[in-house]
Amino acid sequence: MNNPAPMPDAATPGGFLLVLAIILPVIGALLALALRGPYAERIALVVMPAGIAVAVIITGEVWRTRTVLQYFVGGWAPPLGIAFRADGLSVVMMLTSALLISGIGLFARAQFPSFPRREARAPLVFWTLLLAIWGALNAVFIGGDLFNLYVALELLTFAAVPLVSLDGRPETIAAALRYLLFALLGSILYLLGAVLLYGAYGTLDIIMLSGRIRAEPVAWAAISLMTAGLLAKAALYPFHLWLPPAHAGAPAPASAILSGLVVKAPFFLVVRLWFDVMPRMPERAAAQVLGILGAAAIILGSVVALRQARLKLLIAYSTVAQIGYLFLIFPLAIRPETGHPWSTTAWTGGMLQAISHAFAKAAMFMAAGLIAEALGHDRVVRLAGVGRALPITVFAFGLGGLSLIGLPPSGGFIAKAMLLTAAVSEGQWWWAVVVLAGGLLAGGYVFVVLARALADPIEPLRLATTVSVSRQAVVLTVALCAVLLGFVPLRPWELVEIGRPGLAIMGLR
Amino acid sequence: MSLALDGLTILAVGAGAFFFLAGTVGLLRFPDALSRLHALTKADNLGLGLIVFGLLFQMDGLLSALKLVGVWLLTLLAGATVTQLLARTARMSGPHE
Amino acid sequence: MSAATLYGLCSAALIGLGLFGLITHPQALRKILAFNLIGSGVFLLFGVAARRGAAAGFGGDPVPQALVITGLVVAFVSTAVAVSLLLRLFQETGRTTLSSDE
Amino acid sequence: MAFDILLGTLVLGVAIWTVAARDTFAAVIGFVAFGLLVALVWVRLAASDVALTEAALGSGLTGGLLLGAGTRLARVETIATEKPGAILGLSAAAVCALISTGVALIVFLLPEPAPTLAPQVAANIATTGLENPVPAVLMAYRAIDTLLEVIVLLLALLATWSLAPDDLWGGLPGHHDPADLDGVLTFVAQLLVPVGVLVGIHIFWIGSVAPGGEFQGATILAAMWILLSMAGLVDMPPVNRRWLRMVLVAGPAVFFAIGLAGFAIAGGFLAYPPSYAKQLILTIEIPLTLSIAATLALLVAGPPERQASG
Repeated sequence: MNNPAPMPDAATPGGFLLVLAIILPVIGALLALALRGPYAERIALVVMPAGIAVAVIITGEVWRTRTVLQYFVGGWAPPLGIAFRADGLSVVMMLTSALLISGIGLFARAQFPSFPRREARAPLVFWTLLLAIWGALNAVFIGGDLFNLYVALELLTFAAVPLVSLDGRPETIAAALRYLLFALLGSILYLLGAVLLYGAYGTLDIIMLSGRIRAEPVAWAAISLMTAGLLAKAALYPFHLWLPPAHAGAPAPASAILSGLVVKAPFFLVVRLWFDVMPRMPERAAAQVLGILGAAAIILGSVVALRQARLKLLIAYSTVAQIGYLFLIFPLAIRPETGHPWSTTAWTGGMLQAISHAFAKAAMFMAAGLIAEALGHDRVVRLAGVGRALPITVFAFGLGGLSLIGLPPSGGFIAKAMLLTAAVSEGQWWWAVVVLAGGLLAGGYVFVVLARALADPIEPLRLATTVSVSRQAVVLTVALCAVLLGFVPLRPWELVEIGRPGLAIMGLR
Repeated sequence: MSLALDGLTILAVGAGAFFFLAGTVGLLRFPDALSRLHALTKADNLGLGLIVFGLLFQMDGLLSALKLVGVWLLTLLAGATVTQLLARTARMSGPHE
Repeated sequence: MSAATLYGLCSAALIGLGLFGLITHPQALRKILAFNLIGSGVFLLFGVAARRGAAAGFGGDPVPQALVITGLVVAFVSTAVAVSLLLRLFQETGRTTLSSDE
Repeated sequence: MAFDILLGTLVLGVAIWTVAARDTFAAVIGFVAFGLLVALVWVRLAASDVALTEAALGSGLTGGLLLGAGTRLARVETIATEKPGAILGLSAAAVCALISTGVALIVFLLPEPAPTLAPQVAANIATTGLENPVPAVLMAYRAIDTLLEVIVLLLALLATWSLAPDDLWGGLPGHHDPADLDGVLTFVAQLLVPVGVLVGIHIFWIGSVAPGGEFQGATILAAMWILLSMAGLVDMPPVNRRWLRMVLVAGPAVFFAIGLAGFAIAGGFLAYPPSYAKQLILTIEIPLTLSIAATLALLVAGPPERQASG
């Protein structure tokens, strides 16, 4: 087990698809900016099916060949050039992004309509940035070069920040500025780590680094700085303060993207760093630290969510908590080859948590957006009667809630069950306690909302506007995706292990 | 020959540096904005001119020498403009300093 | 000690200094300035890595030098967006800090 | 070496001033001086390309931007001096000192001889047709970085524009004072801009053989545009003009087009056939320089603040 992942040393057939995955949305964004006016939305609607097709084909290719898909941009092999690589993890995230962005796009059509002759600010910005975020996410998921990943992260930042202040209220501008400052600090710390690695090992390519890196101070410093920077971007406790105002202040479709997908990108890179850049280095103690921060996020985020008066803030704090679960995979899945047989279970559980939370949270934010539109406010105490007025929406919200709590049938249930299994069988029972407590608290805040929504109103509910059934149907479909993930078999999932044979070999199977 | 040129360079650059020093002291010691600007620009324009003049003897071609003179002229222009703008602002905001 | 190492120490100090400013200054504009100091420190480290890697007739390794140019552009862009947000916030509310939370 | 010690001390001193100054405006001025000194450091580190970028962009354009913001905020900023608590200050100082010390130690621990890609750059530079290695990295080996970075620029511009109120969308950025034809600023703009444009084009053009390139040239061009607009000689265009959007996306569009053509003519995305790589790179760089210059200038100008007349 010297080589963590057998890597093709040349571009693989089909590697060009990886280029398409990035440039298709980016070219779409450019066109939207250039053609002006009503074209932005139409371009997005064309890119969506194409982008899904590319993601599906890449997934099929990776699944069929059971290897990592690789491409050298411009034909220049690392360390001089830049490689794109798609492993099992990448394709799962790409597929999730493609489906979710398309769903959110369909939902947003009513909110950001284009006008035939005139260019309006919010629609142009929203549709352009939706496409840009998609390109940036794909660049993060398949980037093989630490500096190229830095550029991808910045692309993501500048596509995400304007969405927060899209409706221009002063408090959202403050939230956007705070988000930007955190994100910039995160990027610069990440870059600092990257330059230390280059200075010590002479390459920024992830696979080459994994072969050269040794357990020595420079590597430790670099990885710690990069991890800290990424945690600031992922809003892991104690760097979570920027997230709730930003995610709650954005328009609902934007919140759905930010909470569902954008915060997963830095998490994804932490996984890359810890499992791919330094596959043999991580110490149990360091992984425990990440786990502890995750546990703190779960408990604190959930408790604060329980006390929120506004629905969107409640959902945003719940994101803080749900991000915490993702970081439990570090203590549970690190260093599979040193006697960690259950690591593959934790690994699959963590990845399932990432994608099922993406769908569930996006559905809940969109549902909250519809409720706020219909009622003209999103005060939790005044939700009574909305269950009768918008049954589909409230049902979708509840389905999303199942996943957050971890009740069957939902992707969240499978994810949390696997994390529990891994924790108990590893003898690290304390994580199991946290997972269970987090589930109970999530049950609390979801129940508070549902109980209010399903209660009979004291006076007849008057809706500010009517909400079309088709938008509600989109929300329900997204929520059903989270539920459907609950029907994947409760065992390690081969797809997310492609490119990472250590897991499969050393795991239970 | 080259020794004489080097000597000229040292002399001119040294004199230029002295003017810079004098200008900086003026900037720090003079009481109000206008006289500070006065000290600074007079000294710096002359100082930079002397330094450029001194360095001209070290250039190996006409083009490089011209570039050096170009730098001097542009700095003069920029300095004069900025000083003018600063002085105008200082006068408008009154002698509160 | 070589010049490169000297400037490496300088970068280290700049990073700490900028970080300090970023954390402690309540005014957003001062935070933006401090962020630029951190950026300069990090970029100088690239320069140090480049200078140490001087070879093949180049005065420095061109790869990190090129990365710095990209980085400088990104840093400028970040500053520009942050400043626009700040000015807009100021226009709307008269606030120039982020410290007093809503 | 003595000079390096002096320069390093000066850089640190100005940086401390920038952080410690009570007055925000003074801090901004300190930062501009800091940028110029850092440009000198880049020369000492044998990175003239970076020195040019730092002087033009890192100090010049960033400084201008911050000075503008400082002026607008100046009145309030000096009043708003809520001091951070002593505990926060001390613990922040401790953490920052720790990080500085750590990075400083790492600098000493870096391996000797240092790893470098310089020989690989040199071995492959012939196939790019360029002589200056830095643009070879930016436009050939790591062209995708540059391409994505230009997209970052455009997104940032869109981010800035997105802050406009809805009814001002399609309006003009920033303030505009009509030109005072006898004013000194008008005079200097008329005199300097032709020279500056020439210098900008020169810096861009020699990039392939000597220090310079599209980013440095574009920054100078952008500065000239800003100068003209400050002098009131030209106004910024309304943000929804078709020609403006075309200028903005022309650079990345050509970049993408030639990159995609690489699939057909050189066997891959952003690959150039060695026999005419230089021509292709130049074809990308010319519109790219214009797009970058326009984006930078508009970023400084800020979001639309005035209704377009007529």
